[in-house]
Amino acid sequence: MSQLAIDLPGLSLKNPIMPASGCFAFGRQYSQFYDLSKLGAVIMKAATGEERLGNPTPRVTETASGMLNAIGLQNPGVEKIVETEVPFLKQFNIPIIANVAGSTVEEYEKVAATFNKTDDIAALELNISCPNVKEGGVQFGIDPKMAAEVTKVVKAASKYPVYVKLSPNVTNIVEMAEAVAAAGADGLTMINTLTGMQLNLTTKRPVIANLTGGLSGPAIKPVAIRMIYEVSQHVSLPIIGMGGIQTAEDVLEFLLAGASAVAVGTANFQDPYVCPKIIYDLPNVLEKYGFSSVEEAIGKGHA
Amino acid sequence: MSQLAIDLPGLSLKNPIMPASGCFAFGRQYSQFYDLSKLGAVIMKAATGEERLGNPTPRVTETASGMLNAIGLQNPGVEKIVETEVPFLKQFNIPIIANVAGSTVEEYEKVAATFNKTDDIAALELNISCPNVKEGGVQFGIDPKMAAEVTKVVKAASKYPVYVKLSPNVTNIVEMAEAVAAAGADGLTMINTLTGMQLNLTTKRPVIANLTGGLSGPAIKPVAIRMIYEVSQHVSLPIIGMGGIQTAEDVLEFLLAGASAVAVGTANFQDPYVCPKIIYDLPNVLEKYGFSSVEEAIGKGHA
Amino acid sequence: MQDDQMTIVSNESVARNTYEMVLQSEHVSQTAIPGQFLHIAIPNFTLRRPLSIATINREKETVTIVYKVVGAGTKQLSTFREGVALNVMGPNGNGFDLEINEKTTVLLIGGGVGIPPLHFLGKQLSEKGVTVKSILGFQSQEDIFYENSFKTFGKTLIVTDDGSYGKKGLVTDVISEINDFDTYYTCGPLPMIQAVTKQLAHKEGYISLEERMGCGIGACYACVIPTTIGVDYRKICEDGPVFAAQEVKL
Amino acid sequence: MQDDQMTIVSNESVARNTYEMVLQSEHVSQTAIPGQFLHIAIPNFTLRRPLSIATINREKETVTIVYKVVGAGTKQLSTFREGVALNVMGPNGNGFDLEINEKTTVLLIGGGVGIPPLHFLGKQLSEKGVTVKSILGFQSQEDIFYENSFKTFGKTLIVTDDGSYGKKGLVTDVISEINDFDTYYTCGPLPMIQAVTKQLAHKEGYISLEERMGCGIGACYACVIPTTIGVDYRKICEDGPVFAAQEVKL
Ligand SMILES: Cc1cc2nc3c(=O)[nH]c(=O)nc-3n(C[C@H](O)[C@H](O)[C@H](O)COP(=O)(O)OP(=O)(O)OC[C@H]3O[C@@H](n4cnc5c(N)ncnc54)[C@H](O)[C@@H]3O)c2cc1C
Ligand SMILES: Cc1cc2nc3c(=O)[nH]c(=O)nc-3n(C[C@H](O)[C@H](O)[C@H](O)COP(=O)(O)OP(=O)(O)OC[C@H]3O[C@@H](n4cnc5c(N)ncnc54)[C@H](O)[C@@H]3O)c2cc1C
Ligand SMILES: Cc1cc2nc3c(=O)[nH]c(=O)nc-3n(C[C@H](O)[C@H](O)[C@H](O)COP(=O)(O)O)c2cc1C
Ligand SMILES: Cc1cc2nc3c(=O)[nH]c(=O)nc-3n(C[C@H](O)[C@H](O)[C@H](O)COP(=O)(O)O)c2cc1C
Ligand code: FES
Ligand code: FES
Repeated sequence: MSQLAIDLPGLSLKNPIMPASGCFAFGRQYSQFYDLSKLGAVIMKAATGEERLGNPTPRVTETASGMLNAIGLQNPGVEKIVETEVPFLKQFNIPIIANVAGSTVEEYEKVAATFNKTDDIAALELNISCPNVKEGGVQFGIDPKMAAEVTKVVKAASKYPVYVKLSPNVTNIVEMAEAVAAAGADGLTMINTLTGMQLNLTTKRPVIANLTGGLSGPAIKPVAIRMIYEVSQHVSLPIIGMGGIQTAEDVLEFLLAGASAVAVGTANFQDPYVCPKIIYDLPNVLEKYGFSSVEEAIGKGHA
Repeated sequence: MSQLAIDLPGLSLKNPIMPASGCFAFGRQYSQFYDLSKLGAVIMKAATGEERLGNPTPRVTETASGMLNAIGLQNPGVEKIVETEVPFLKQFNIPIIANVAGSTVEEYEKVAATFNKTDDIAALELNISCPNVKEGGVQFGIDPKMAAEVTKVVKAASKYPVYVKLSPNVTNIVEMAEAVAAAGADGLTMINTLTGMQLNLTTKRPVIANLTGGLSGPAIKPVAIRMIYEVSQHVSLPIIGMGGIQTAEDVLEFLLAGASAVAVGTANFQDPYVCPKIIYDLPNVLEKYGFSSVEEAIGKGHA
Repeated sequence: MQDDQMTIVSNESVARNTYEMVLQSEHVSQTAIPGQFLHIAIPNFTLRRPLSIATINREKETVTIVYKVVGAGTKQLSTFREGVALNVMGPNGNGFDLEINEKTTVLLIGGGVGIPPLHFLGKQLSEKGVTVKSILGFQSQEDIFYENSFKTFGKTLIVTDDGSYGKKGLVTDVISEINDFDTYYTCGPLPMIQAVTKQLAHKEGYISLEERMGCGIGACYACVIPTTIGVDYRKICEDGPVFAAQEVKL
Repeated sequence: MQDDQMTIVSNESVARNTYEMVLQSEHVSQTAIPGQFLHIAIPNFTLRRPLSIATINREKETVTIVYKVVGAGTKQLSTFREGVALNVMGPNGNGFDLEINEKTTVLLIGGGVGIPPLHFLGKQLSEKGVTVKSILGFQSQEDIFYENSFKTFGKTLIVTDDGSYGKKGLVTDVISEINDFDTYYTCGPLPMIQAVTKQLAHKEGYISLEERMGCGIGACYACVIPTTIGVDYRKICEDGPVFAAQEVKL
């Protein structure tokens, strides 16, 4: 196996770098900047049962070394994604991961089942952790029983491996991971955003129309590293890590913590070329710190 | 009442600015830089039943717009604090808040009772949220029943008003606040640090000897604002807010979110004069945004 | 659209808290159309800042922006001197439709730092031979920039909030003084755009909008605005920032 | 100890990845003693960087530091040019005890960027008439700095890890070449200090230590080290960074 390649359930990755869900839409915009076939994989924007128009604006704001967002799962609906977005991404010949969202167990099930219609995706990312929608969504991400329930249903409905995306807004992340592992998850992705708020001193109201938003970017990296480190000590599922990654050094930190691959979100907004740059730099960084492959570095930060 | 003054249980503050526990020791060092009588109040470093030597080093590291610390409650013990530190701070004629820590309910009780020996402090800050000690400490901060229990015991043992310091590492901060409110807390202080980790790529081990540390600084401000906003909507206790405050504008954001006063931690390390600077700037900032007093701004950010 | 290092040629104050920055860019200077914007990365800030193109110089291969210092990012931007290289994406967005008959008369209505994209538009249209008239609104005399440049395009009325220069009042107060125009283009604070589009509801018009942005290229859904017809939306960064006056819900 | 804006007088490379920075400071230049350090705030970094004082100039009212680029903070520091003002706290820490009889012979043993505080010490002791001998260890020839300066204090041996200059080996390999000294002072990487204090356990010696710091003034308990006797500790920033060789557990 090559230095950067890594095999995970359903995902044969030529490198461990993929854009994070919601930060890359369905790839069209970034394909103006570089050939997406360079990526290890791509995670699509969340899909719901029907089209959603999301939250009112403002939906984003800047914070110290981070940002808040409350997009509210805006997307054209799963049918349209299967019809028009998956075929577009297919041309790049990289594994496509579909991010599955919903307000009810039934909606999650429907979305997962609809993705069975295409053979062109590689896995599902079960988004039980979106903090920015009023009904459902976040509940599934903070209650281990509900998380297990929705995982079970989606596993049963889907022909694809299921990676469950964990919310960091919980007291006990290991308990959440164990619950979805027991319910049949094939892997984990973590972390989603931390719930935060910013107030506008002039208007005296929250900047984000939804009031709260999800905090992402380098500010949350220490929380992501801690949670991945803890979870990987208790659960044997592979982890796709994310939260503040900007450089190949950051990627190595996630690998050492226990991730097997990583996703890059907010950093795409700062530098549209960030993913190919990281892929380019990673071999040197691995070598510099004495690793001959990605595989070799996974979990090596455990004391 | 003057523009900056604010009255809270046990605390008659001439301004709402105080150094946060653990970032100011017992004031001696910062008294080399300015006259501590300028401060609204001072919160002392955590006190435990006996002297503690804390965790091995390294105990701190830098993160994006923040830092991690795992001091481990090093302190000379409550007796010595009452004998030598309280008398030193007394000369500045500002309310002294004692931060009370422990591993068991009995230890918390003992520390609280020992502070009854002096008449020179103004309130207790019950630290149920220190993430950096192995036994106890953090458990009290994440379980509402245990939090209520220790609050009740400390309230019964102490002649002083008790402010309970909440941990942000919980799924439901409102539930925690409600539990300690029901148990008799006189106020809340929030937030303590978010648990995080950083790995050293060269040593391939966590940088912090304790493995995890508490994340503080501007990185966590959006989480602090969100939690204070949420808690102040459900609990009527006064809140002393903290988490990433660096400027008078930040202070106003905390007031709008629902805090009645604030504590400044990490920013002291960047600028030893930060507290007097904020106190100096605050009147102009209040005026700029249309407030005639601190009191008037409290909770005004609620939509 | 590309993302490049662009070197600052100059960065100077042109009005109160308002700066004009000239950047070296072959790509933008050759391809940009009026209404498009640059998406500028400022070191140590998470998000890029969207700033409209105020003019381009094809020969010198430069692009000019005019920005007001309103927060930490624009403040930082104002400190950079000649020779500093910034990471800049552009040209972003759709821009104004320039397929205009040269016999047309257009009215540009700009407020404050909504004026830069109209400056670029006015320049290109007047070069094409289109008759350009302008109404520019500022808070006060000290805030005025590009007055002379607009005057070279054609008749230009200035209004100020405090009456320190030109007429005292809002841009909408003087639209009636310019009765013969076919199409209008407006950019500025949202309340101004709302008032203008309401007052000129019977006219063909185009508006350029602002919204807080993440990616600036259509990938994050941060900057959407609902359409007036149907349950649909537009992304300001990708489908806009220019829209037909009645296309989106203001 | 004060916290002030200090203007950079110069900031130049003196060895591989190693810079000497001279700062204007009346206060530090008049009050600092060898072994003390500056605590330097670097814009956009949370924590200050502790850097030892390498020398002072009372007449010119300057203070000099020598630092190696090892991470993002020191890298940023190396980019600042003459005229830039930094926020600097100092002088911090206790410093070396200078109450030394001038008939004494002292041995300075420094490794890499542990050498700057010994340079300041050697200068003051030699000016006092104390006999100063030095052993300086570097990785390689390219890393050497201040050799000539140390030679003006007295006999100076250089060792390099790779033998590219002076003897090949560690500082401890050549201590035996200097047998007549009363007291030693050492600063450098922890393994070096451990080896030196072990080898010279019978001698009076002083060590200068490093640890990750928060406040740099004794308020946060980040930088403690246990004492050898009793269950006690010292703060490196406030009680140190200089300790008697057997005072703390290395
Ligand atoms: C398409 C477009 C074109 C623009 N053209 C110009 C121009 O030519 N000249 C000019 O002076 N300004 C222009 N603006 C507004 C400009 O982007 C903001 O003034 C600037 O981003 C403020 O940054 P700051 O850090 O100084 O303010 P802060 O308030 O500190 O910024 C905080 C965050 O809010 C965002 N933000 C704040 N105000 C606005 C706003 N009005 N629109 C969008 N995002 C905002 C910032 O980008 C940043 O992410 C334009 C905006 C858009 C969307
Ligand atoms: C009392 C004292 C005196 C010092 N004197 C000198 C000197 O004269 N010349 C010199 O080159 N270096 C000296 N150092 C070491 C210097 O402080 C570090 O090399 C520097 O802080 C690294 O910063 P960075 O951002 O480049 O590295 P990074 O590794 O990116 O720094 C990350 C964090 O770790 C801290 N850190 C990293 N290495 C050290 C270290 N060795 N000691 C303490 N903190 C560290 C940084 O301060 C920062 O908070 C001294 C350290 C101390 C404690
Ligand atoms: C604008 C934006 C939109 C996002 N949308 C989604 C989404 O639709 N589904 C999802 O699972 N995560 C979403 N996320 C979370 C990211 O996928 C990622 O988990 C998080 O941002 C942390 O990574 P980062 O710090 O690299 O951005 C979104 C994040 C951002 C910033
Ligand atoms: C070095 C350090 C030590 C701390 N020690 C304590 C402590 O002893 N007791 C406590 O309740 N909080 C302690 N804290 C938490 C702070 O009081 C504060 O809640 C937190 O740092 C958030 O505020 P900030 O972002 O302004 O630092 C400590 C924080 C730091 C950085
Ligand atoms: S800013 Fe991302 S879609 Fe417009
Ligand atoms: S760095 Fe804070 S006590 Fe030494």
